[in-house]
Amino acid sequence: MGMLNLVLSNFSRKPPTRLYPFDIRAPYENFRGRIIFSPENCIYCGICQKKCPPDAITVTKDEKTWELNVFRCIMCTECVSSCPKECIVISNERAKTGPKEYIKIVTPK
Amino acid sequence: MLKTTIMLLITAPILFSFLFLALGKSLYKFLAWAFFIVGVVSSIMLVLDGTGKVEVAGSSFALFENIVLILEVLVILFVFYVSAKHKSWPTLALIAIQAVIAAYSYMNVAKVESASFNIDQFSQVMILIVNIIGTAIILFATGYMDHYEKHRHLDRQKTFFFSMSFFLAAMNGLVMVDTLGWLYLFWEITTLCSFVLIAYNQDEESITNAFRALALNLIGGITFSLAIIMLSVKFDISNLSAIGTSSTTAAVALPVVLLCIAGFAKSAQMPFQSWLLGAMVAPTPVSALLHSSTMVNAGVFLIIKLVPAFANTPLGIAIAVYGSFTFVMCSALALSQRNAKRVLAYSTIANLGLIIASAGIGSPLAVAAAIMLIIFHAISKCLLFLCTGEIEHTIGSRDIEDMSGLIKKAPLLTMLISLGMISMLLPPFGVLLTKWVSMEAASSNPIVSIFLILGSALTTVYYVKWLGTILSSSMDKNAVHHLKPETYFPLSFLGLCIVVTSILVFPIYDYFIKPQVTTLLNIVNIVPTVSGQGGQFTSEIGAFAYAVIFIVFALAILIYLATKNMFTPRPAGYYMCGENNLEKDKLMFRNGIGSYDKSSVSNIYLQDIFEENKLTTLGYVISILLIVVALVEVVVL
Amino acid sequence: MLENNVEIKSSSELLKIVQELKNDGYRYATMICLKANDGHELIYVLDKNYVLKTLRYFVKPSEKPKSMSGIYLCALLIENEYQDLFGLTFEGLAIDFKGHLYLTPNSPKTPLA
Amino acid sequence: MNSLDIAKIVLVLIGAPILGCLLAGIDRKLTARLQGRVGPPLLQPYYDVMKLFQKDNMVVNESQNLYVVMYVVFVILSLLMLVFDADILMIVFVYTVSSVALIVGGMSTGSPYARIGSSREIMAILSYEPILILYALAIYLLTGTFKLSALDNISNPLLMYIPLIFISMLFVMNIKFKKSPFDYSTSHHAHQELVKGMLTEYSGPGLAGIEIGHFYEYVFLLGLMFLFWKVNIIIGLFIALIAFLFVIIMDNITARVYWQWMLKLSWTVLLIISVVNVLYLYVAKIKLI
Amino acid sequence: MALAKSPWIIHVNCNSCNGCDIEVLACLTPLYDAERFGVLNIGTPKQADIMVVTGSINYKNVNVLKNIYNQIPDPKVVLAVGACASTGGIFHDCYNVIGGVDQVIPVDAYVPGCCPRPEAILDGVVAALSVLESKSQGKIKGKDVKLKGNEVPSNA
Amino acid sequence: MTTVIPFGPQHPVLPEPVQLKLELDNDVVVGALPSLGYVHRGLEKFIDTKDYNQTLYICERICGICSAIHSITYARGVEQLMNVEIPERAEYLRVIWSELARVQSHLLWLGLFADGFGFESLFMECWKYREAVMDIMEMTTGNRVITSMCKVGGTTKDLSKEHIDIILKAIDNLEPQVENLEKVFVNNYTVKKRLVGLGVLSKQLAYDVGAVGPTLRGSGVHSDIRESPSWSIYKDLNFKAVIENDGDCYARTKVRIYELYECFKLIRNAISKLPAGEISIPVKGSPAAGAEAISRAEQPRGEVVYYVKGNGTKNLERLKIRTPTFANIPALLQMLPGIKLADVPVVVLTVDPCISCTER
Ligand code: SF4
Ligand code: SF4
Ligand code: SF4
Ligand code: SF4
Ligand code: SF4
Ligand code: SF4
Ligand code: SF4
Ligand code: SF4
Repeated sequence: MGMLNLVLSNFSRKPPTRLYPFDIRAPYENFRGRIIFSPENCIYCGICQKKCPPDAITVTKDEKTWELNVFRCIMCTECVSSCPKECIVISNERAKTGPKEYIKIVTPK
Repeated sequence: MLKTTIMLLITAPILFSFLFLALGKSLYKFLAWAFFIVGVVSSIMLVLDGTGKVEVAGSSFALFENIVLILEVLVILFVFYVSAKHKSWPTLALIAIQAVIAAYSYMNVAKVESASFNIDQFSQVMILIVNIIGTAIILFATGYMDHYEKHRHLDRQKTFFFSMSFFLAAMNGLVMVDTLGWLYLFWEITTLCSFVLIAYNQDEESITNAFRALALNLIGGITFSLAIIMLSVKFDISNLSAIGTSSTTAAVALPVVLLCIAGFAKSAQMPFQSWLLGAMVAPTPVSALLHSSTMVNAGVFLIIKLVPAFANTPLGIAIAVYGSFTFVMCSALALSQRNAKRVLAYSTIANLGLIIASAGIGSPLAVAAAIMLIIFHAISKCLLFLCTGEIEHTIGSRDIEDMSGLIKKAPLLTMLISLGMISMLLPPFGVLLTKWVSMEAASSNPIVSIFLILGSALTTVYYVKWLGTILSSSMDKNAVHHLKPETYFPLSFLGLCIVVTSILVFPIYDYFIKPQVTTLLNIVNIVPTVSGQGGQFTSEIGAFAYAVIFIVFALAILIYLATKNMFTPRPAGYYMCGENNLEKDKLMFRNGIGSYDKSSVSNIYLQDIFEENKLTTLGYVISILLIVVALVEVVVL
Repeated sequence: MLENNVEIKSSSELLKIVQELKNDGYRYATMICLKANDGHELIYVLDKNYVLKTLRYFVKPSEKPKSMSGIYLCALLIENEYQDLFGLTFEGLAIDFKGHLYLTPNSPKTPLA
Repeated sequence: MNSLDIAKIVLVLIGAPILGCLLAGIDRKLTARLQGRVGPPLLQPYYDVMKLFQKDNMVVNESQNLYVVMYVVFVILSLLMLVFDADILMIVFVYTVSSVALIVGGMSTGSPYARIGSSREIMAILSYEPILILYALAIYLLTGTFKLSALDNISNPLLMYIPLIFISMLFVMNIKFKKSPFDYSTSHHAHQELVKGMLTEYSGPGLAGIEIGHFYEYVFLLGLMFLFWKVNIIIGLFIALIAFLFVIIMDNITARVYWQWMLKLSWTVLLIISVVNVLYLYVAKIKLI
Repeated sequence: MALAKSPWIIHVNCNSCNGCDIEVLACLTPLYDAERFGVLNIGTPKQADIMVVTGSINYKNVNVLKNIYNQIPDPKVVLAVGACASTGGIFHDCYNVIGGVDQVIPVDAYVPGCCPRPEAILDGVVAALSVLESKSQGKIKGKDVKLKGNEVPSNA
Repeated sequence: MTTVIPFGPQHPVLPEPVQLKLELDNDVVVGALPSLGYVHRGLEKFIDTKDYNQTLYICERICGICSAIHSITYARGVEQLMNVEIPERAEYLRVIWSELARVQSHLLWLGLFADGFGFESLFMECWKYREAVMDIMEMTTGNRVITSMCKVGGTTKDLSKEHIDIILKAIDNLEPQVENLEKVFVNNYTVKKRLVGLGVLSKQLAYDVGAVGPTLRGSGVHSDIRESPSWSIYKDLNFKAVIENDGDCYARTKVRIYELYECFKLIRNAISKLPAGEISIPVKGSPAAGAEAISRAEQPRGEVVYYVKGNGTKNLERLKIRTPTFANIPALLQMLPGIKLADVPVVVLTVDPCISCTER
């Protein structure tokens, strides 16, 4: 009656359930949550675009735009490690869930 | 008055049978309508005439006695002739024995001076069943047979309608006559008519089956005639009604058992069941006739009439066990069948077993249940058979699996057959009511109760399976639906009968059954303590609230109709795991090689557990054992 | 370079060798299809005790290679796959999906060819 | 029919689904706890039903909801008959109507999964109906009548005389609650080879009706268990509770088995022990009245 | 209100690599226990409210997706889980991939990530619930999606 | 009339879209035709546009469950092409992660399998334990399922001291829990009723139809790529393949359960022997034209075969992946006929079909 023991001990213990929206765990330090881009040093070289496996980044050198399709990014951090200017970092905060409009476009003039 | 009606009931069908012979096919429709009306009117007349005995004596008796003698000889000669012609040695041997017995009884048995007809409530009930349901079947047949013959390139409708009508005449005689000698004649005529009808197709299978039916019924005939000889030689009894009232109940036990065996054979009980299954080769109206109103009912009729001779004796218990055994065995056999007619056939045998079991129990409640079951079973089973026949003409198959989705193609027919099935297994309809009564009545006997309980669960299974299949909304076979008044009138009429008799169950009980049970069991004062107030059917040990259930049924339909439009139904396709084919067929799905397959589902038949041959053998062994036990019991005690 | 490489010239020889290897206790691991000189190169990979044996066979442009599914039933999936992806036609397939193992009529045709 | 009766009817009509809903909620909550989860709120079954009424009434077949109505109405009727101490044999038959309605309803949709589920449910009838009727027979043997009103006049609980039937009835509960190991025709969580089995094609209000029918059915089934100790209401309720817990715990400690296996179990073990129990009553001639 | 308290989901796996699937399933298991919100994985579209799609669509599963979408009774919402379902993800330019789910059916909420954590999926379900509620109030019906759509292969 | 039903692609018991057209006669399967392609994306064509580094991310996403081992096998193939020797520490790290992945994969499978025979609470139990491994994965690599911890030339992540302590502690916790599960899977009456003698695959048949992994080992064939000479490290770690002889679903279940203990042993041994040093070496240049390599590894579901061919550029000439499920499908088709409908999910799940890798 192995299973009987298991279910009864489950019943007697507090459930291990993480009460997510009410009780949010701190993310692990290493967790690859989302890409953060700081445009200051970016030279629009396009390396990140070239390296990005799912083609989530679009860089135009002439218009100086850098665009990330958050919903296509797979958090592989190839761009982070390849950027010569270290403009891209990965944060352990989760990317937001929601409507598709949530695509990040940064166009400094 | 009574006498005229009796004569009318016997002669009118004979007249019609000759009219069928004489007139052309085109007139059959009108003849059948006329016959139906005559049947209804004359049977109601009999009911209105009341009960009583009618003596036939003097010169008219002599005349009739001679006719009977001639007919008996003719019957024997006819059987000799056909057996010799088809080289059927078993029937030849049996008829030879029969002839010897007949000769013996002609020479040695004292002649009676008169004959009598005994019209009691039971006879009235039987007359109603035979003449209303029987003629309805003939009416249905006029719409059915043309199509049937066209498919098989036959042209034997004259024989067919002649035998069907003659059958009714013999059956009418059988249920009214009290003199055993005449009863025997009618008995043999029904055997003969059924033989002719089963052999209708004239192919090898139907002829073999017809001879099997003949042989098994001849065995019954032999035990019947032996019983007559014994009764008249030893006890000087020549009337059916005299057996029960005989002061020497225990002494007459042996002839009673012999008569019961004759009844078992006629009712196709367990060791004899194969003839009824074989009879399925005949056109459906024949099956309907044999199963509901005539042939098999003759057997149980005889046994119920004999109730006084074995009620509350060990023999009665033996008969009850035997009947309930047949009930459970044939219900189990029906489970593995997918041929609709075979399912119905097993169901008939099972229900007759239930009737016999109830008769065997012999308590007032049980006997009442037995008679009621004859009524309700006849109506429902007739409807089921006729509908099956009509379905066969609509979709070209009698396989239950092929009937899947019938509701889409033939809604009226499906509704009628569903009514028939529901009436066989669900409250508040008559059959279930009587099943309830017999279960409560049987509760004093553990073996019988357990058999009944198991059998009733099995019954539910095979009917629900079928019911679900026809009501499912996927059509697999092409259906050709043709609405003919002479087919649909009898069907609807029978459906109406089911509902009306079930609603009027208490008046029926009060008028026909209560007095009958009183006379049969000879208990003038202690009438069965069943009452029927407030829409309840109350016995001393339980209550069946049929009225409430009818109301709730109606309520359910009303609620459905009322709420139907509250939530607008939005039709959608089946869930096919996402691989629907929307263009062609809703049940199609795309398969691995890019084409489409049709999904289909067959029911569970448990062929491995309830294997027909295995169970049949088992049934043979046990049922023969039970009969032997009954015989030994009688001889020893 | 792959070890235990055997070049096969004719398809009948191929079947014979594969049958021999099967009798010898080799397991069918996989088959690789490459485009080569207008035709295709098939590399049969067989395994016994963790050691691979590879058979190379060149399929000429219009040739219909013989299916191995008669010898190794499991070859049928990979052969069907190459029917889909390279447009090859294998003769004698145990179950022939006719180019619809992965692809449907509206999807791209022979994408790897 | 006096005013008390009418009050009783109203109480049953309104009270039973509330009770059944709570039972269903407890079932879900308890199951979750046994699985080491927090589980839904207690009123989750109520939310589910309310939700279903707001959904579209998607049907594959115009008449499929007729069977739902039949099912619900006849479950209510059998519950009412139980409350009014009617004939137990009759109650079993009326209850059969409701089961048949659900089965035919499943088949009527024509979906292959529903039809297979219904076929399996028919086999379930074959396994539990004899036991229910034997239970009725045992009550008759003990009280001399099939009318449940007789149970008010007895002094000893039924359970003392028919313990074997009680055991069989526990398994019948398991079958009727459609819980593992007997959840092969349909179940609440559709993780099986038949999608949602019998109920695959039901949606929205139709499914809500079935859920409400289940609420009544829960009460009815536990009512049958209550009869085992009707002489003392507290113990009777306790017995019913035990049965309910038994079903839930069984659900969580067993894998689903085949219907063939269930048929074997019920026709060999359960039926035989019930028959033995009944035969014992015959032989010992125990009469409580 | 009742709608938001009893979201029954049907999980449709299109071209998923299983990463997202596992995480959707993980949401139902003890540590995340989506049933706390009344979520049931109901298995048949006929009884579902939320369609959770993982993976991108290809030429074979596109009709499956549409059929299932059409068989969910209104009100219904679609939740695209993972990069693949949202945009095609890393596979967006594979020859047999049409793209994200929104190429063929209307999507109401997206969950980014490859693969998203169970928490993110729970967020997605919550986001879907408010859409569900507003659809129910506004009696917004989903359109029946035609099976023959505009998904034509690139090199056909 | 037989029963014909579609089983899938969208079916609650199948985690992945695949269809079997089942033909049943009296509840017994008489024919099964698979329908594939619902997850076919066309990954092998991807190398035309992506370089060999990016291809690794695609290989990881062939399947989320043995993602780790896919990337390792791919990396080993490319390293072979380019004659790269990776640091020893990276070898050990790869073993630790791949065995952790195997633990979560087997627990996942045990749960899904339990669900397949209708044992919901057991499913919950397995997945509850699995979360411990998922947390380790997330903590050490930054993602729960698709870890991206491997690259051509070594690993991208390292294990710190604390990480190692946590892993050891988690394994010490997990071991008794797996023993609990073992008791249920091996002894529970109803579970045995469902599994013993079901879907028997004889030793010869299993070998002939090319089955791999637990399916093959459950039939008594001694075959586990971790024992092969190409994986010398496993020999150092004292690895032993788990074999069961009965060839039925019960045996395949036992293989997976006992492999869990083997994984724990391997992880402990690897951690104890973990050498210090670099975790990767930089890889320069491109694979030579015409260079070919076959790389194999034992995934939770069995042997995976990678074939890589270079063409002198950063892009590969040809990438061919024979995944374990692909090899197990013929075995599955052999097992289906003759079983009951209710057993179809059980038998299908015992080969643990990973359709997404089968079709790529
Ligand atoms: S690689 Fe860095 S610098 Fe270059 S475009 Fe990308 S972000 Fe800008
Ligand atoms: S950063 Fe690289 S790509 Fe951009 S301009 Fe400089 S050298 Fe060129
Ligand atoms: S980063 Fe390299 S590949 Fe990209 S544009 Fe600059 S030089 Fe070319
Ligand atoms: S993390 Fe990977 S996928 Fe995301 S943007 Fe950077 S390179 Fe592209
Ligand atoms: S750190 Fe990165 S983002 Fe910041 S300036 Fe340097 S390159 Fe740009
Ligand atoms: S988003 Fe990532 S994890 Fe999810 S299915 Fe796509 S590739 Fe797999
Ligand atoms: S074997 Fe299965 S789990 Fe592993 S990569 Fe392939 S598909 Fe994924
Ligand atoms: S079978 Fe394959 S795709 Fe499915 S869950 Fe298992 S590993 Fe993943």
